[in-house]
Amino acid sequence: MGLLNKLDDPYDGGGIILGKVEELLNWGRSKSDWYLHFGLACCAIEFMAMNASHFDFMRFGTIPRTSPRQADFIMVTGTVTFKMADRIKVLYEQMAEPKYVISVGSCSNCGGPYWEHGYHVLKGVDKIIPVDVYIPGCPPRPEAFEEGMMKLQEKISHQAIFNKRKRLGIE
Amino acid sequence: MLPNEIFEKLRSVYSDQIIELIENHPSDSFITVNASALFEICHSLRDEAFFMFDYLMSLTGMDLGENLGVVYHLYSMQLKHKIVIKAFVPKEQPKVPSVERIWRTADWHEREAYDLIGVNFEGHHNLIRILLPYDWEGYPLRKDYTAPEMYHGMKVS
Amino acid sequence: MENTNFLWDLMGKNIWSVLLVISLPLMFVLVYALIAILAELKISAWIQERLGPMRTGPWGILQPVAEVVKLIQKEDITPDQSSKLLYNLAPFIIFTGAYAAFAVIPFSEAFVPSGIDVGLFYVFAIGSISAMGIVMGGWASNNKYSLMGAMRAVSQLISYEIPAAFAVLSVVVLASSMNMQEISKMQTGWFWNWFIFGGPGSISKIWVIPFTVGLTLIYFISSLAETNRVPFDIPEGESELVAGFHTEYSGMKFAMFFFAEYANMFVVAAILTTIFLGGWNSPFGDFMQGPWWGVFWFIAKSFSVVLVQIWIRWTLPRFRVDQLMYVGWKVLLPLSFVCFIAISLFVMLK
Amino acid sequence: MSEKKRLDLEYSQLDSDRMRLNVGPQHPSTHGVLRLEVEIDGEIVTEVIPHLGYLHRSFEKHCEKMTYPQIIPYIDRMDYISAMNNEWPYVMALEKMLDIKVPEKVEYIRVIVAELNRIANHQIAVATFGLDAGAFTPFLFFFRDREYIIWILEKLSGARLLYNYFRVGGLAGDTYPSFKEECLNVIEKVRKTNAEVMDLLIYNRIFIQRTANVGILTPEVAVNYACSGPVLRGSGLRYDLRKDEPYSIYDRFDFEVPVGKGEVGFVGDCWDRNIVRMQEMEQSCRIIEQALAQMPETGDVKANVPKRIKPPKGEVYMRTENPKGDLGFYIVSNGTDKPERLKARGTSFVNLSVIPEISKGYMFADLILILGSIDIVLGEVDR
Repeated sequence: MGLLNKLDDPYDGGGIILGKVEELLNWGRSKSDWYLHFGLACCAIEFMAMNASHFDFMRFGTIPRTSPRQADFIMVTGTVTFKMADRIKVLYEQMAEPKYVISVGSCSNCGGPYWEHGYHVLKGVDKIIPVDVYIPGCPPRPEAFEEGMMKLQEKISHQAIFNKRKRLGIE
Repeated sequence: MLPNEIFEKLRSVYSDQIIELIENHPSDSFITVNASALFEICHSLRDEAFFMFDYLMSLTGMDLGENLGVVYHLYSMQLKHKIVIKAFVPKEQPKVPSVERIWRTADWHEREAYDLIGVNFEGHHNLIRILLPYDWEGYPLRKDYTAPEMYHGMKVS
Repeated sequence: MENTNFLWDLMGKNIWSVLLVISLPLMFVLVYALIAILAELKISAWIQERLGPMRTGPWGILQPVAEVVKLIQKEDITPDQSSKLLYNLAPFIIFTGAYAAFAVIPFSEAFVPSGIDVGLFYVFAIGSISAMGIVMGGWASNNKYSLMGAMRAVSQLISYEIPAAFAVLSVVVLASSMNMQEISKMQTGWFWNWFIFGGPGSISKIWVIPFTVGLTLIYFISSLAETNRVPFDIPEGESELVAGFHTEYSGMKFAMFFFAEYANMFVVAAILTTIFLGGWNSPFGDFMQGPWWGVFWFIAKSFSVVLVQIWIRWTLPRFRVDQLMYVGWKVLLPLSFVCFIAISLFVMLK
Repeated sequence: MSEKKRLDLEYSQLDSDRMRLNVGPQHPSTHGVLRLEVEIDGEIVTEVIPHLGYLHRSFEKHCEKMTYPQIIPYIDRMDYISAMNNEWPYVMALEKMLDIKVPEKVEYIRVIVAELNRIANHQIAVATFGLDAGAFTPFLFFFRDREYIIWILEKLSGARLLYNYFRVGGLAGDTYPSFKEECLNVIEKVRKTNAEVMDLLIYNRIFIQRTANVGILTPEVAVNYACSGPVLRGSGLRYDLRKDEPYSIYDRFDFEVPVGKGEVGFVGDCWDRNIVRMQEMEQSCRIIEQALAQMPETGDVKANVPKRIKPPKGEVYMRTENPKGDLGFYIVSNGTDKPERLKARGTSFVNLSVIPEISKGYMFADLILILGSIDIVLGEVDR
């Protein structure tokens, strides 16, 4: 009885077997994140420092990819201008699902110091693509990058793959 | 050479095209010239042996309300002296001769001044916007500029 | 042909044993590729005073597994403007080319999937298939970077095949056999019997040692070019051509390129091991010699060569395309030719 | 007859040899968001058209809306790799307008932090240049050492990258007790890594082959394009504002101005521009050592400055030697606390304009290296 109940349990990721499979798949996606570094401005330099020996971003299992097709998440580091906005959209659409977005720095979060008089600055990259994790700072410290990366991994590892409708309460 | 010497020398050649020399310490001294003769003046500033201004440090466009101004900061690599040249043109017809053929570096500077202020450089081989998108409207650094509401479906401000 | 495979003795020749023989190298390739990817990540980190992946399993050793799990889940994009058939076929062809070469590689004295007599010839023939796959993938992607990468890759593969072939040919002349198992068997004994040191024979072989050592280096350099590794990684040079011929590939198709690259690295290392470094033979005479130890020695030697390839990758800058051709045609080719003639003369006069 | 003629016409129109390649704005080696429209004939570059403005952040508009001290953070964000050096000409221009004499100690600290920042900038420049050539490891060596410099500047200013440390008439804060020892420590590390990189990268045969005789910039062209900094000095012209018009206290130090000598190729190639940067790091180390020795122990770090900075009506063009070249600020004051017009002469903006001139006829792979050797920062190009 107990086992059967568990297999049908809508709140346990669809039972033992599916739950474990889901866990494995999420584990794979969260631990192996290849990123497209969309370096735009100051934050990109800090991100380069983040990649270097002292902080070593690759500890999290990330590998830089230069082609959006092979990337799992896009790291928007810096000010997004109107001239650039269309390109970000295109690159985001070129990425293969499942894809995530990390918005780094005040500028790409909300326009940052350029929010008031920046006639050519897009006030937040979330106006054109959906953002998963925001990393605040101008520019963020490497520790903030680490925190943001861990937040993304956390988010991925709790994603629902099976029985999405049930878990979201849609019958 | 000091600014007043340069001014005198220029005056002796281009008598009525050189308008005035303004010296006001601690500000930089500058020479105002007629925009129509700018190309010739710049040419001799570069080529005459006592000027030798071979290095255009900066080219600035300015909005002065009624007029638009163009400011040239010149430096001589050999003689180690500098001078500031200014020219003013009315806002309705902002036509300034291009000095791109004299100093190649002026190419992008002039495109920038055209892009942000709207100075029309005559004789420039490719006077198009450089920083803003090609389909942008208006000249943002003019004092009376108001940013558009939307650009390509994105809210500007 | 006889006694090349312990599975024939064990199970007889039937469909199951054949399938088993085929699948053994496949399993090996998959496991090896995972280890090589991890080694690449860890060695690069070690050279650069970093840690490398640390959070996937203990010391990050499960990192390649996570990557495979992820790549399986990725969306498989076929660009709209691409030539669909060729685009989808290319990764399979490249992987097949890399994998088919394993058919003649002698892992041990008791196991070689197929001990055909023209083994070395077969390896070179089948290795050229990957060039076709690359140009298919690059052209069909309908991306300028891919196209440029493919063109560069193919010109590079063709150019460097020739010095490599001369190096191999010299060994064939010395050994008077093209069977890789035969060549391995010839080098039994102490390490001075290896072909890098002139092969088995009397003391007069001392004249040939400089040439065989040179050929080993020539073959190694050519093999770097054939596998598109630094300093010859111009087909996928990240700073110029975004990702070269596989710019448009995603998901599992990209993974196949990835696996094929590492499989190719192993194939060239295995050939180098077999023809120059004594194959599955122990370096110390009868010490640790035998069918099972053979597997160990073979993999250990090949993997060391792979490690050297990785080491070089993280140390050197990249060549330019014309310099690459210069090295191939004007340096390596004449040198290999000289070595080949010298060795042929030696064999004639012996 | 007519048939043949038509065919001829078609073949002549079928000029399919050349390909237009779009490098950027998102490309691994455009150092940001530069877009180059490249026409290539096989592998040979026949035309390069740079398209800028992908990071145009309306700097000059902001300057007109902000008060003078508020502008300093925006200036940091222009050339974000060498922020300390950026602030300097701006505060110097204002000091000249307001006729402020800065205390002795401030000058010394300014020199030290600017030179430290110069080292950090050149480290990034050489590192990314190596990255463009395909050598990844020197990149990390440099970044490892850059971190020590960053730590010193962070202890001084509180920020890792965009410092906002210079103020009109002084600095945001004094040094801390172990400042001297840490600086000397860093210099030692910088020298050690430089020696290592000289072996690993600069005198590597492959690297020399890639960079020698590539992207040759003659002095005449360089001056006509108003290039400056290592780009100009790489062409053999000894032009350094620290020597030519010694601002601040640079006349007190003994240092040399390295120029390209064409050691492995023609004067003014990529290798020369790069070696100038390597040698400048050493000179910066020397300046820091001298400045540390001469620096007064005690003293004010702020001159007497009015609370509200209102320069008199007038205008000033002030330039200093930025790591990338001479950076100039043209400030027009109308007597209020906001400038009437502030134009920044972006060093990278001017240096970049020479790209179409010097990259024609080289290979596509060379174009990437030429771009890397010019060392641009897009924040300064687009502003």
